[in-house]
This record gives sequence, C-alpha cells and structure tokens, in this order.
Amino acid sequence: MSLHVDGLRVYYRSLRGDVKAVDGATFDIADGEIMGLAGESGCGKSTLGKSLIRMDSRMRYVSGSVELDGRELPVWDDARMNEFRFGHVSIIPQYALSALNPTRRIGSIATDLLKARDVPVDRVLPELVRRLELVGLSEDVLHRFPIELSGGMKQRVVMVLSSLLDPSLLVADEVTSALDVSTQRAVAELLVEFRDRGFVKSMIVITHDLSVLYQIADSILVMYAGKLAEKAPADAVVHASRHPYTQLLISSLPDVGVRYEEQRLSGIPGRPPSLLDPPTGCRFRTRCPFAFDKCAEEPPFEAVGPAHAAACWKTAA
Amino acid sequence: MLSVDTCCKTYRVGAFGGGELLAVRDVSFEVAPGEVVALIGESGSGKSTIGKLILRLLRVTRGSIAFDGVDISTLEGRRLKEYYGNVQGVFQDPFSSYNPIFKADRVFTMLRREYFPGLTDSEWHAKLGASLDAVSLNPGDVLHKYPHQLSGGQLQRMLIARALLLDIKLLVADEIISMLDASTRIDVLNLLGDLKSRGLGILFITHDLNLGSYISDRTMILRRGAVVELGSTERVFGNPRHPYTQSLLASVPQLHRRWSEVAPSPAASGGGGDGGPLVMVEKDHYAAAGPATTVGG
Amino acid sequence: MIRYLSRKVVIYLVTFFVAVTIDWAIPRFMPGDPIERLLARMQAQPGSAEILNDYYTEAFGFDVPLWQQYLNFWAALFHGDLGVSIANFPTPVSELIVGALPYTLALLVPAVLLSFWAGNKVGALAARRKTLDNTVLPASYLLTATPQMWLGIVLAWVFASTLAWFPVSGAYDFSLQPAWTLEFARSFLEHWVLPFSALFLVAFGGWAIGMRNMIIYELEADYSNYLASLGAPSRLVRRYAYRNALLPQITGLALALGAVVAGALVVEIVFSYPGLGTLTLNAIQNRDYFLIQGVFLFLITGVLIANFVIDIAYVFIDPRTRVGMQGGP
Amino acid sequence: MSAAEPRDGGVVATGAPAPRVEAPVGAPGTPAAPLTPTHRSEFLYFAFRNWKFVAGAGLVLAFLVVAIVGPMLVQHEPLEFSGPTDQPPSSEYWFGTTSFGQDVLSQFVHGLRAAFLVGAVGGGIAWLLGAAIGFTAGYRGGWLDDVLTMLTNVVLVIPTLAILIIVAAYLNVHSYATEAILIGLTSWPWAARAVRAQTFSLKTREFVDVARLSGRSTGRIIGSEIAPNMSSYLLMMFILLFGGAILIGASLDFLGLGPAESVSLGLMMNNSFLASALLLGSWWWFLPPGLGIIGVVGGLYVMNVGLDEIFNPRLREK
Repeated sequence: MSLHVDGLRVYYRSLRGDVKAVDGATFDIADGEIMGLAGESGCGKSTLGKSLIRMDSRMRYVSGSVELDGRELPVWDDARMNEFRFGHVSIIPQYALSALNPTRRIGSIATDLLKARDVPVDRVLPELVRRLELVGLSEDVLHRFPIELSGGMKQRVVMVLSSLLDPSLLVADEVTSALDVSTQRAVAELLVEFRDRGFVKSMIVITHDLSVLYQIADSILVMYAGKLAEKAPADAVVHASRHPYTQLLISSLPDVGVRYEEQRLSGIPGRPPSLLDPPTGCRFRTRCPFAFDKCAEEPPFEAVGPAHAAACWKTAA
Repeated sequence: MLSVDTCCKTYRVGAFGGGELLAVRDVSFEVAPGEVVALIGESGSGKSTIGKLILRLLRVTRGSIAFDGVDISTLEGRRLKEYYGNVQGVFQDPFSSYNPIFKADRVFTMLRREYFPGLTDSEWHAKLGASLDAVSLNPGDVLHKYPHQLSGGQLQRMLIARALLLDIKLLVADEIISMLDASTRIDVLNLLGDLKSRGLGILFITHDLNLGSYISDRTMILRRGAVVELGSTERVFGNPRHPYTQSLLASVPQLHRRWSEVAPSPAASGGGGDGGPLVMVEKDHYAAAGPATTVGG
Repeated sequence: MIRYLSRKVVIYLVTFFVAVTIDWAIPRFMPGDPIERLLARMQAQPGSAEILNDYYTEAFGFDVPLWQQYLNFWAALFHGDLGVSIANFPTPVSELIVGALPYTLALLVPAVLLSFWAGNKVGALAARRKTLDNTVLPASYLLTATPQMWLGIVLAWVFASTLAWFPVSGAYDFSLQPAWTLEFARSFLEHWVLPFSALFLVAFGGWAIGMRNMIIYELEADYSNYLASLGAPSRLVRRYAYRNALLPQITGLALALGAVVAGALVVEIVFSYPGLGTLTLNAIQNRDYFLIQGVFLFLITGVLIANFVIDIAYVFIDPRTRVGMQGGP
Repeated sequence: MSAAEPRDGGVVATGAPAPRVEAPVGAPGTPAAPLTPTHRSEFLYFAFRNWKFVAGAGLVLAFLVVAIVGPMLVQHEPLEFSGPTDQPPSSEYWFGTTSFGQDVLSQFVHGLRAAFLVGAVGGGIAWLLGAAIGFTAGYRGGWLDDVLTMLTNVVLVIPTLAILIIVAAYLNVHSYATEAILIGLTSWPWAARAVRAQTFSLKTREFVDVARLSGRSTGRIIGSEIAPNMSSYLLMMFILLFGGAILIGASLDFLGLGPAESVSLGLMMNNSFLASALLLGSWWWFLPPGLGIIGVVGGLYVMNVGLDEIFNPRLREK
C-alpha cells in the first residue's frame, strides 16, 4: 500500500503561455517512507507536491496517473478529489505561517473544519488536544488567535491540523525554511515522530535544503527544470550520487568547518532553462561538465542500482 | 578601521509609539582592514539593525560607531557622501534592491551622477567594465536589462560591482546570498573571498552558520540584540563556550553528520545567560559570562 | 487596550474642538460683513437699520474682543444655547433642530443600515456569479455616480407625478398631525418610500462594489487556500472570506457617513421633507447664520459620535487590532 | 514560479470608486504592479481588450468633446431668454426650453464644461494635497507623521459638505474656481491616507536604501524611486477625486451655493426643481443634467475599474 505516480504532467498557465512545471514524473513511495523532494527554486517540486492534493487556479493537469493505497487519485477533478483530501492525502502548505484565519480562534477553526467535513468532533477533539501537547503546545492554544502565536507555534498547529485524520500521504512543503535554526530542528524531528507514531503512513518533504533532508528523509528525489534527475536513499544521494547535477549540488554546500582558504568549493555555472519552451533532450545539458552528443536525446529515468534511479546517459552506460 | 562601541538601538512600537523594543544591546566590536567578520544570529537578533546602523540608514540610540576614528553620527551632506565612498552595503533580496521601473544598470548611473560627474564616457565605461569583470560578469549579459530579466546571482554581483566602483574599504553584506540557490550561492561567496584577499573589509551578516564559517576570519554570535560569543572563527566554531552557540551548532543540519549522532540541544532560545559581559575564555575568544558558560580550558 | 481607547477619545475630542473652532471662525474671518449682507437682504429702512445693526452686533457678540467671543461661544454651547434663529425669530435654534431631527433620522438610519447590509450581500454574490458580476456591478458603478437629489427628482417624477403611487412632498398628509395612530403611520410610510429609496440605491452601489473586490481578495488569501486544500466545502471558505471582507467595509461605513448625511440633506429638499436638510436650505436662503451654524454643529457631533461608536465596535469585532495593542508574543 | 512569471508587485485591493463623495471603501494596502516598459507594452495590449476601460474612457471622452465643442456650436447663451417657454425637444431646440424660455441644450453643454472644470481643479488640488501629505507622512515618519495623520483623521471625519455649505454661505462663492478650490481643500484625506500606506510599504524596500547609499536626497528619492512605483495607483486616485469633485460641486450648486451668474449641471437641477418641472412633466429640463453627471462620473469609475484589472491581474481572472 503506497503512492505510485506514473508520467504526471502538470503545467502552469502564465501570461506568456504554459510553464511546463512538472513534465513527466514517475516514482513510488513505500509505506512508512519519508521521501525528500529537493531541487532549486523553479524546478517544479512545489507544483508536484501541490498537484497531489489540490490544483490551484493557475495549475493545469495534462496527463499521468496517481495511485494511493491501490485507489486512483482523480487529481484532475477538483470536486472528486475532495473526498480524498484531509482524510487520505493532506498538506502542510508553504505559507503555513499565514494559513490560519487571522480573525478566528484556533479551536473554532478546527471545529468548523471538522464539522464541515462531517467528522464526529467530540471523538476527534480530544485527539487534537493530545497531539498539541505532544508537539509542545498547551490546550490553551485552542482559545488563542493566530496572531498571538509565534512562527514556530503556528507551524506546529498547522502540522497537527493537517495530519489530524491520519492521512496515508502527507506533503510537507518548505516546512523548515521560514524558521530559525533552533526551531527548524525541532519541527523537522516532529515530522519523523508523526511517521513513527503512525499519524501518517508516508510523507513527501519538499525543501531546497538538502542538509535538512539528509537528517530526516529515508530517500531523496532530486528534480531539475521540471524533470526528475535522481531518486535514491538519502545516504546514496549525498555520498554516492550517480547524476552530475546532484553531485555538483552536494559539492557546492559548505559544512561548518569548511574554510575558503583550504577547500575552494565551486558552484554550477549558468542558469536553469526557462520552462516556457524547455530545450529538448537532457535539460541539464548546457550546464553539465560531462555533456556529450548523446545528451541531445532525453535520458530515461530508470534504475541504476537497488532503489536508485537516475536520468542520465553517463550513469546508465 | 571600523569600531562599534557599546551600541544600543531602541524602536518605538505599539499604538502611538508607547512601547519600546530594545533591538541592539551594548554591542561592541571592531573590523580591521581586509578582515571578514561574520555576524551570525537568528531572526530578530538585531544583526540587520547593526548593519543599518553602520550604513547610517538608522541612528544609534546610545553608544557610538567610528570609522577611521571619526564618529559617523556627526556626518552630514558632503562628509556623509565621502563616508559612503568608503563604506557600502548590499542587501538580501536582489529583486527588492532594484527599482522595478528602471533598467538594472541604473544603480551604476545613479552612482556616476553623484560620485563621478567629471568622468568622460570612455573613462566611465572602462571603470565600469573593470568592476564588472572583478565580479566575473560580462557587461554584455547584464547592461540594459530589466531586473526581472536577470537572475538573483547576477543582480547581487552587480550590486557588489557597484560598491567596487567606489574602491571602498568596508562592505556590509546583509544576508546577501540567503535568497540565492545553492549552486550560485557559493560563487558569490568565493567572490567575497577574492575581494578579501585584495584587502576589502567585509561585515558578513547571516543566519546560516555554514556560510558564516566558510569565509570569515572572526565570528560574532548574536542573540536578542546582545553578543553572546566573539572570536576567531576556528575557535568559536571549534570550541564554542556559550550554551547558545553550542545549541546552534548542534541543531544546524550538516551533510557529514546526522542529528541522531549529536545530543539534542537544550531549547536554544531559553539556554544561557542573557547578554552578560564578555569574558575572555582564551586568546582572541570571548563569551558572555553566565551560569552555563564553560570558562575553563 | 486602554491606551488605544484613550488615544481614540483624544482624537475625537480634538476633532470636535477643531470643528467647533471652524464653526466659530467662519463668520468672523470670511470677507465681507455678514450683518451688512443680512440687513441688505431685509431692505431695512435707514432708521431701523441702526437698531437692527446694534442688535445683531450684540447677538453675534462682535462688540467684545475676539478671544472673549470665543469663550462666550463655548460657554453658550455648553448650555445648549445655539443662539436664536433670525428667520423664525424668536424660536431658539436648538428647538428647531430637535423638531427636524426625527425625520432626518427616519430617513438616514434605515438607508445607511439597509444599504450596507444589502450592498454587501449582493457584492459577495457578484464575486461568485459571472452573470451577476456583469449586470449588478456596472449598474452599481452608475448608481454610485448618481447625484442623490437627481435620483430623487426622477423617482418623484416617475412614481409621484406620473404614476401617482406616492405623494410628492412632505412627510405626512397636511390634514394630519404627528400622532401614534395607524393612519398617520400609513401616510408617513407613503411619504417616506421615495426619499428613502433615493438614498438607499446610491449608497447600495458603493457597498456592492467594495465588497466584490474585498471578497475576491480574501478568497485568494492563504487561509482560504489552506481550507480548500483540506477539502473544506466552499460554503465554509466563503463564510470566512465574507466575514473578513466585511471588516474593512465597516471602517468604510464610518468614513462614508459624512457623505450619506450630505446626501440626506439634498434628498430632503427634493421631497421638502421636514428634516435638517430643508431646515438648512431655508437657513441658507434667509442667511439665517445661527441656524446654519447650529445645524452644522449638530451634524458634526452626530457624525463624530457615530464614527467613535464604529471605531470602538471595530476593536471588538476584529481581534487583530485588539491583540496588536498588547504587542502579542 | 519560474522566471517566466514576471515578479511584479503586490495586489491592489483598490477601494472601488467612492461609495459616495467621501472615501472609497477599503483604501488599498499594497502598491499596484509598477509600470515598467515591458509592462507598458503589455499594458497597451490589455488596455484595449478590457471592455470596462474602453467603455468608461469612451464615455468620458465623448462628454469631454461635447463640453469643449458644444458651447461654440450652440446659438443661444445659456441664460438668455431666447425662445418659447416649456417647449419639449424639437428640431429647433434639440433639448427643448425651460419655463423661462432658455435653451436647455446650451445650459447643458455649458454646465458640462463647468463640471469638467470643477472636477479638474477640485480633483487636482485634492490629488496634490493628498500626494504631498501622504508622501511626507509616509516617508518622514516620526512626529511629523503623527501630526499629519491627526490632521488627515480630523478632516476625514468631519462631513466636508457641511463645511462647504457654511463656507459657501458666508463666502458667497463667485466663480467655479473658488468652489473647486474649496472642494479640493476638503476632499483630500482618504487619498493622503492611501498614499501614506503605500509609501510606508515602499520605503522599506531595499532599492530605497541603495538610493540613500548613493547619496540621493530625500526629495529625489521620493520623486524618482517611490512615486513612479505608485504611478498606476496615483492615476486611479486622480480619477476618483475628479469624479468626487463633480458630485460635491453638483450638490453645492443644487443647494444654491454655486456661482449664480453662470450655469452648472447642479444649478440646472436646482432651477428645474424650484420651477417644479417634475410636476409639470418637463422631463427634458431635469433629465439631461443628471444623466450628464452620471455619464461623466460613472464613465470615470468604470474606466478606473478597467485600469484596476489591467494593473492587477488577480482581479481580472475572476
């Protein structure tokens, strides 16, 4: 029982035409697996995450299928998706710090939502209180307004609310990036605890910060310019990656103690291609040091090792 | 070169400015010529305020800031312009640092009109070309373009090039790479490293410990407006003495080490004294005195 | 919290003080002498002109030094003495105002409240239904651009003089006297409908437009998207968005009061409705300065009080302001 | 999302046109999308496809032409007793005549011209005051901001028509210029408050700091850095003030406080009312002035909405 995505294509309508944000994504997530979804800004990771729950007004489903626990998720049909939202698939949004209605108390937001989803409030409310205490918030939070809470507290309330009905897939979109280092570790470790306690069967953690994913994710999927570059267990991605983009990305991240004089790190020259009319073949071709004529043809995203897939002619050969 | 002496800054907050927020509390430090000092602190720690105070975008409530011995709060008009000839700033959001109405290279022409009115066109283009080259940007790619047609990395480097036009002595870099992608971030850092080796003093303000440690000679850790640890980067990162620094280092995600291998840090915000006086714990390494500060060897 | 309220009280006291000062200053600093213009209007014979002149100089208090006049003015104000009306001598101004007030309120209060309620409801609907958006909205723009007095004239022409469904002027049949009888009430309502609808329609347009834009803005907000992502039915999302969109409308209500009051004045004149409007028009025509100033002061105080009440009520309705004051964590 | 999506500015929850004469509801918070050249070509592309903008602008232009050309073409002077009384519209008198035998068409076109004058001067003064006070209070901050905000709140709360009635009664307004100046002096507060809010948000933008670091003076910074970013909003604000001034002017004239010796739409309404035209059923006398005002002011408001949608695509998608 798990998530299976096959050839998913989701484009964005913009003033100058369709931005091909997710251009054919195929991957699986096993039960209990926390998959990190990493990539630089504009690579389509957020679009991929959001499309599994709710397409906002400018997103357009093109093709592909999504299967969750054996049942097909009608991602293209906003109305039919409602049945799956909150119960089976849920999201901690990128804008979590402003996701709560500023003029309502936290408690009434929760009860309104539960009643509207005709969930028995009296059965679920004690569980909500228990989970709030679990994440370090007292029951009194229910009587407070969002403006009275700090960033970290709001983040935790949204995490608890989104996962309240034990969805089998939880998408956490940039949960740590708006927080300070200290609260960042606490919140990230809470995600793992939610999985360990079975509140959530499987999880997609979207972030541009690979070092956070290395701490909490079982596997990491790296995206580049709307395409999947590589998916592998966290250790393999960091220490034994098979895709040039991932390797360059990892090598450009300084750790504490790395000094400019001793070890000169290098970035990746150039810029990601525009997704309005993306180039044919491998999209990293223009910036890749190993590029050769075969790269003019788009490399398939296929297995290159145990639970390790990559889209590059070099590794596949 | 730059010396900050027990500086304080309070903001008026609340309805009708009743309440007061103490953003910076008795901060003192120096920046020697050609030295890179990293100013590290979480949001709300007052690090940006210190940057703005040095750039005279804000006025000090108490204490003083001196550049080459001259108290900058007294500078007005022409002398302030001279000061800006020696000290310049680059800010966090590349897209907010450019007026979206105009082309990106207007930041250069603005400078030319104020500082180099006498220069002929050819002399100006030569000078501009040199500073763009210093930041490894090719004029053809970046001139006569609108901000949204350029990448964050290019825009930030143009701002640095702008500062170099004035052959400044001190650059205040306030979170200049936190909005950039990892791949382009490191190039800008390396650029700062090159400039340092050519004698430019840099005050590198960031919340990211990894970046701070990469290029700085000395590091200062800030918490709620007060300095909790100050010293050479190796010592502060290698042998942190203040509990707040220790908890930061424990919780910052690293690629070579998992959190599970490190004892969970005490709740960082609560731990440690609150801005006690700085005490020398070892050569060129100071920490705010407090119950949990390990002063010993 | 208390500091916020006291600050509000200070602002309103200052505003009242400034308004009274303006009211006091205008006759004394305007070019030309009001008394001469007054006497000219009365074509008084030379003999009686001096007597009248002395009387009015004393009545205006021009004979004492300026600051003395100012203090007398305030002293009189506190005794509720707004001076004596020149045209309908010797009835005091305050009596005339109290007589006219109920009629103005009978028009104004329902017009303001009903137009606010209906305008916001229709505006919210228009944000949802394209058909409504393309019919009611453009109509609202034209409505809000319509001078109220003109709409009053057109309504009177169509419904009163041509179709004769409603009487043309006055607040009740000439044969009747104001009394709590059913007959008087019926006649009062008949006279009330046209002026009320003139005021109602114009104000309605404004609220509908404001709400339509506000609610679209709120429906795009993060909290609406989050609710929708958790599968909340659009009923709940819209209820939250409507409530939050209503808040700026309430501040808008306070600001628009002055305009609606002005509208009521002119509409009353069209229907010669015996409210403050007609009183003001007569005062202007007769150069009855005390009456004009009295009505002006009354309007200002009324609008100030209404604004103050709305401001205070707003603090309780919108938690963000209340919490903002304590500075939150 | 990706670079293809231009990073334009925030959302303008522009207060829709003034519900009545005073302040529009919900004065705007964040600045409208700034107008850069690539946006300018885009602006033209969208402007002429937005029917509200085209309809509104067309209507206003039509009335403007009538206001300019009309008085030259009309044979009779507006107040001249030139023909038979109470004539319905005929080939000779297109708009018919009043009960004093005056040519309604001539009164209408002269009244329209007066309306545009009052709108331009009154709206213009209010716009200048609003922008100046808004920029100074927003940019300067500190005690100056408190004083100006206090002044704005005071004038905002006082019903300005009541003041105008008193001032006009005493001053015995002689010309449209004085009436327009009076209107301008009393209808600027909501504009000042909106400009102040936007200046506050723009002031914290980093390009202002970069300008200060380049040694630019405060005035230059407001002029060349902050104001251009609000150009779209400042334009819309002027349109609202222009319409508002016309409406206030009409009310004043209707109360008989406008200049007596010439004619205005408000005065036409007043004269037709005093002559109980509605009872006599001479609709051709009192309908045109109202329709004229609705046409001009309504056209301005609809044009303004079109502009709002062009500058701020979020409202357009609905």
